[in-house]
Amino acid sequence: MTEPKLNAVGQSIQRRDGLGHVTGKTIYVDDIKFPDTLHLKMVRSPVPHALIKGIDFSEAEKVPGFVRALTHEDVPNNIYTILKLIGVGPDEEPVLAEDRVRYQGEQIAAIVAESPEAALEAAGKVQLDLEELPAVFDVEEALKPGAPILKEWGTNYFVYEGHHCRRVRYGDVEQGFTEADYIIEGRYQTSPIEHAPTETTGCLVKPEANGRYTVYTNTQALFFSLDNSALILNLPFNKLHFVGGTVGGGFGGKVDVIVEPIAILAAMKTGHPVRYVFMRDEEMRVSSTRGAWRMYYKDGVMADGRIVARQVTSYADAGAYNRHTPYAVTKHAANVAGPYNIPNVHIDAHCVYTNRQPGSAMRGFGVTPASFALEVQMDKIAETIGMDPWAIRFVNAYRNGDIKPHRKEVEDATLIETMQAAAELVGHPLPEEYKAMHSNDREGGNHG
Amino acid sequence: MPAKIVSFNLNGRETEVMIQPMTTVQNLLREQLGYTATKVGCRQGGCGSCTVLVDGEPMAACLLPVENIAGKEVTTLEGITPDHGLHPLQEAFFENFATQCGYCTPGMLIVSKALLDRNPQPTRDQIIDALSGNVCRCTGYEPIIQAVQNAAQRMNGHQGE
Amino acid sequence: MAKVKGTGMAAVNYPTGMNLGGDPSQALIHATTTGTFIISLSSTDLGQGLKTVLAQIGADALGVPVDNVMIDTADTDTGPHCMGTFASRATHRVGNAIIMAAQEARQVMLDVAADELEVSPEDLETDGQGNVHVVGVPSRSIDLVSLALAAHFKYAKTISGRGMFMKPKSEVDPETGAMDPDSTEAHACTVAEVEVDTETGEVKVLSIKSAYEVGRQVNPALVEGQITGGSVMGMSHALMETTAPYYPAIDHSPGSFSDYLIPGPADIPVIESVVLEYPSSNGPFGVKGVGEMTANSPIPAIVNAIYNAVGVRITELPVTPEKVLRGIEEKNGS
Amino acid sequence: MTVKSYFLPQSLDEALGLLAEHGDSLLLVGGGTVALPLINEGVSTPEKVMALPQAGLSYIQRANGTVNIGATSTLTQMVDEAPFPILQEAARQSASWTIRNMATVGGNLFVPPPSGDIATALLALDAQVKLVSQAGARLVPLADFYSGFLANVMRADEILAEIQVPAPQGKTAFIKYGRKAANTPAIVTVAAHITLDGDTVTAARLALNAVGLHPLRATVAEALLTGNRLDEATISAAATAAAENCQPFTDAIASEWYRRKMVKVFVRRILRQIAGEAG
Repeated sequence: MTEPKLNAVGQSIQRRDGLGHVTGKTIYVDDIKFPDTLHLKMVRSPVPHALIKGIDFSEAEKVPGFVRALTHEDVPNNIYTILKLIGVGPDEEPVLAEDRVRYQGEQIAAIVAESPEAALEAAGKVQLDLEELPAVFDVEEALKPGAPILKEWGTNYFVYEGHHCRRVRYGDVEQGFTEADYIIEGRYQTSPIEHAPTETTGCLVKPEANGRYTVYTNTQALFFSLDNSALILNLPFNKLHFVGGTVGGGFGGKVDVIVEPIAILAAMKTGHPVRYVFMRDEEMRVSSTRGAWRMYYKDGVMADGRIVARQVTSYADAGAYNRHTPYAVTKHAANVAGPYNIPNVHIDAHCVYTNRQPGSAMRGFGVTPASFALEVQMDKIAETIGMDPWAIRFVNAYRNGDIKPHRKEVEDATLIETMQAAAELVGHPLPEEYKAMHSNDREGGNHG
Repeated sequence: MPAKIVSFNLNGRETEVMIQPMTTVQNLLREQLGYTATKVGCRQGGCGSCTVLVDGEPMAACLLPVENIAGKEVTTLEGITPDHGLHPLQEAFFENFATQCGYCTPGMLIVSKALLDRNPQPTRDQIIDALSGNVCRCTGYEPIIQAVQNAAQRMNGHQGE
Repeated sequence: MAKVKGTGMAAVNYPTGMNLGGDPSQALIHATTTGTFIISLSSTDLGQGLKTVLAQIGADALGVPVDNVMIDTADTDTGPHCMGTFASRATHRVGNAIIMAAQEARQVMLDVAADELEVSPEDLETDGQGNVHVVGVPSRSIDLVSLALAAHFKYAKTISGRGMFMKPKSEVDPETGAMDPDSTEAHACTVAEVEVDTETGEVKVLSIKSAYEVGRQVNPALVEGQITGGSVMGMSHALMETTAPYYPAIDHSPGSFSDYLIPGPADIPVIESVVLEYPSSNGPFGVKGVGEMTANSPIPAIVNAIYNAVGVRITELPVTPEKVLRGIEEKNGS
Repeated sequence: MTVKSYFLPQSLDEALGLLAEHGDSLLLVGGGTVALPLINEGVSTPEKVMALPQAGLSYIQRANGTVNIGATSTLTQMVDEAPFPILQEAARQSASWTIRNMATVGGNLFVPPPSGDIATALLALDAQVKLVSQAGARLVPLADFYSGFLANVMRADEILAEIQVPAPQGKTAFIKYGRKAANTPAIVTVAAHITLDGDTVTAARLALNAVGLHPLRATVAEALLTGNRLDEATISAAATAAAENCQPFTDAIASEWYRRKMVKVFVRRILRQIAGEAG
C-alpha cells in the first residue's frame, strides 16, 4: 500500500460552514425553537460577600407567567465538578449559593417562567436578606493574616500537593544570582478580561418522550459538559444527550458548564423545554473572565546578556472559585520562564481566591500573562545591560536538546528562525552571528 | 393582554402579525416568524448582530418596536439571499474568509448592503464608518472590510480580485 | 501636540495541548455505499474552522477528494468522545485520531479494490480524485462509489476505521515541577509600531507584523484568519480591555459593548505576517497549532513599542492613555 | 412583558393629548435607543411608553437665518441635512450608523454624560429648545435647560418639540475624544464657536461634555477669551480655566483626574485649530 499524497492539506479551501454563515442559515443554539419552552433567569447576589439569611419569593410568584423557583435545595448534588474529571480538586463551588455568596453576581436562585420577560421581572422581585461580610479583592491582601477567608479549608490559596503554590525548581537560583553581573527585577499586572463572544453562553434543554434530555448547547466541550451535568444532577449519564458543535465564538468562555446543569434541572422539574441564555450584561459581569495575574520577576544576568537565574513569583486572581484556574496556574508555571535556556529557575505560582467574579479559561490559558510579563522584562533586561532587544533574545533563545525548567527536553524549537523571519519581514538588520543561528544546535552565537 | 395587529412588508411579502405592545422586531422575527438570520448579540444596540433594513436604512432590530414598522419594508438577510446562488456581498464574504464563527456575519452583510445600495464605490473609510456599529470578535475586521471592497468591485462589473 | 513613533518586538512560544488530566479524542470513519466517508466526532468548531481542517486531514489520510468527506459533529449519541476545543488541541488531537481511523478504513478500501482489480493491495494507490488504481497503471482503476457498493453488496465489508489519540496523563512532581504537560511548541515573533500622543497618552497602533511557526498549515487562509483576528485581540488586551477598570477594585465594571472596550473596524492597524512551517513530529501531517497564541505576542510588542516611543515602561494592563500620561509626567518630573 | 401600552402618536397634538391623559405614568422616548436596552434587560419596567418618531417632528428647516430642527429628526438626518458642519460632525460622532438611523436629536439631549454629545454643539451655537404643552409653547435657551444629572426644567405636561439654532457668526469646531476611534462614549467632548474681529475674540462659546452632570458651557473660559487676542497665552488661560471649572467623573473608560487633564488639552487644541484657521 502506498501512502496518500497531500492534496487537501496545505490548501486554502473554503470553509465548510461558510455558506451557512453568509446566508444566515447556520443554526446556533438560540435559533432552535420548541413550543411550550420556559425561560430561566437568575437571582444574583448584589454584593461581593455576604451570608444569606433568607430568600422571599412571594412577590416574584405573583408575576404573571411565573412557573417556579429553584434553590440549592433542589439541586441533587449542589457542587460544581468542573475539574473533578481530570483529577484536580477539591470541588468547592455551589451550583446555587447555599448560606453564603462570595462574589457580586453569584447565582442564588433560578426563576423559571413562560417568557424571558416574566422570568426577568420575577427575578427582580425576589427579596434577599443578606448580611454583608468584609470582602477582599487583591491577591496579596488575600494572603495576609486577617483577610476574610473564602474557603472551607481555611486559606485563600489552592493547595498543590501540600504546597501553597505550584513550584518549579531547576538548578540553584541563589547561586545564579551570586554569579550574575546584574540583578533585574520587575512587577507585572494584567487585568481580568471578558471573552466577549458575539453569541452569549446558553443552552436549551428538551425533555424527550423516552425519559432522556436533549441539551442543545454552545459548550466548547460536549462530553465534559454532559459528564459534569450528570454528576451534579445525580442522573445516569445515558439520560443526557448533548448536541452542539456550532459556536458563535468561544475563546475559552464556554467551557465552564454553568448554564447546562441548572437548565436541565428546570426541565426535569417542569417537564417543559427550558432555555437559559446569558444576557450581555451577565456575560460581561458574571461569566468567567481571563483572570488577572500579578507576576514578580527577578533575573540574574551576565554582562554578555546570558540570563543565569530567573525567579518568578506569580499570583493568579481566581476570583471566588476554582473553575479552571488551578489548572491554568500549572500551565503558567511550565511557561513563565519563557522560551529561553536558563540554567537556574525558581517559580512559585499561586492560585488565590478573592471576592471577584471567577476567572477561568481563555485563549492563552495562563500563558498570555506570562508572555506579556516576560517579554517586557526581556526588554528591561536589554536596556539595563545596554544590549539590543533582539540580541538579548537570540543570546538566550532555547534550542532543541535544551532542558526547560520543568525538565522537559525541547524538541520543536523554532524561536530563532521565527525571530529571523520577523526581522526580515520588517526590514530590521540583524548581525551575521544571529542570522547564522539555528535551533538544531548551538553553533553560532553559542553561549554554552 | 392587549395584542395589536401590525401590517408591514417583510422581504417582499405583505405580512400581518399580532403582537404584544412594544414587542421588538428582533423578537417578532425570531420567536414568532422563525427568521433566525437576525441574531441576538446584546439587546443593547451595541453589537449590530440584529441589524435589519427598514425602508433601506439599517436599524437595530433589538431596539425597534414592531409598531414602528407598520406600513414599512423590512429586509433581513433571508430577503437578500437569492433563491439560487448568492448575493455578490455574500460571495465576497464567503470567498474572502470574512467569517469565522459567523455570528456577526448577518449584521455585517445587512449594513454592507445598505452602504453599497447608496454608495456603490465606497472608500475604505466609508466602509469602516458604515461597519462601526458592528462587533466582530474573531476576524479583526480586515477580511470583512476587504470583502465589502471586493463586493463593490463585483457589483460594478469588475471581476473579484 | 507631539506625536512620537516607536517600535517594539516580542518573541513567544506556545504549547499545544494540556495533558495533565489526560487529553484524549476519538474519531470514527465509515463509508456509505455512496462513496462518501463520514467522520463522526463530538468536537466543536468555535469559528476557527475545525470542521474544514479536519475534512482536509481526513481526505488526505484516506486518499479521497475532500468533497467526499463529511464531518459529522457534534452529538454525544453519535460522535465518540472528545475532550473539547481548547488548549490549541483540537486540530492536533482530533486530526491524529482521524488519521488513525483513516488508515484502518483505507486498508479495507484497498483490500476491496484489490479483490475487484485482482491485484495485491500493496500495488494500489489512490489518486485523490475519487479513484483507486494500480500503481503506474491509471487505467486499471475503480471509483469510490463502485468500490463502496462492492464492499457492501459483494464482499460484506464495512469500509470503516477507529481512531484514538491520547497523550497519557503527566503527573506533576510537586517538589520540582517536573512535568510533560504538552505535545509540541509553536512560535511567534511580533514587531509592533505605535504612535503615542505625548499630551494625552493616547496610543495608536500603526502596524503589527509577525512571523509565525506553526508546524504544517492545514489551511493557510484559516491560519491567516487566526493571525489577523488574534493580532487585533492582542492589541485590544494591551490597550483596552478590562472587566475591572480600577483593578483590584470591582467598581465601574462594564456591562455592555459601550463601556467594555474592544476595537471596532476604525481601530485596527496594518497587519502583516509570514508563516514558517517546521512540521512537528507528533501532529497530524506535522501540525502544531495556532488557535490561542496569536493574541499573545502583540501585547508585549505594543508595550515595548510604547517604551521605545516615549520612555515609559507600562507594567500594568491595559495600557490606558491615563497610565501612559502619568508615566510621561513622572518621567518629566511634572 | 411589562409594557402594557405603547403609544405611537402621529401628531404633536395627539402626543400632547396622551401626555395630558396619562401624565407621569408615561415614559417618553424618541428613537428608543436608550430606553429599549434598559427595558430589554429588565432595568426599566415601564407600563406605558409613548414614542415620538412619527409625531411629525422630523424636519430640518431654515428660516430667517435660524435652523429649526424637529425634535425627532434622526441623527442621520442631522448628518445629511444640517446646514452647519459642527452639527453634522456632532451627530456623526454620537453613534454608529445603525443607531444614528434610529436615535433622535431631541432624544440625544436627554442622554446623560458621557454620551449625548449633540448638546455640546448646540450649546456652542446658542440653541434654544421649544417646549410645548397643551397650554402653549415656550422657548428655553439650551444653556438654561439642564438642572442636574438626568434633570431639566421641563414640566410634566411638556414635550420638547423643536430645537432652534441660530446660524453661527464665527468659526466653529467640534472634537470628541474617546478610547476608540468611533462609536464610543466620550472621555471629553469639546465644541467651540468663536467670533473674531481680526485676531481679537468678540464672542466666545465653549461647551463641554462628559465632564459634568450634563453638557455644559465653559463660561469662565469664555469670559477669558472674550475681548482678548486669540494667542497662545489666551488659549492657555482659557484651557486652564475650563479644566478648573468643570466636574469630571470617574467611569469605566476614564478617571476624574484624566478627564480634567483632557479638558485642558482639548480646549487648547480646539482653540488652536480655530486660531490656525483664522490666521
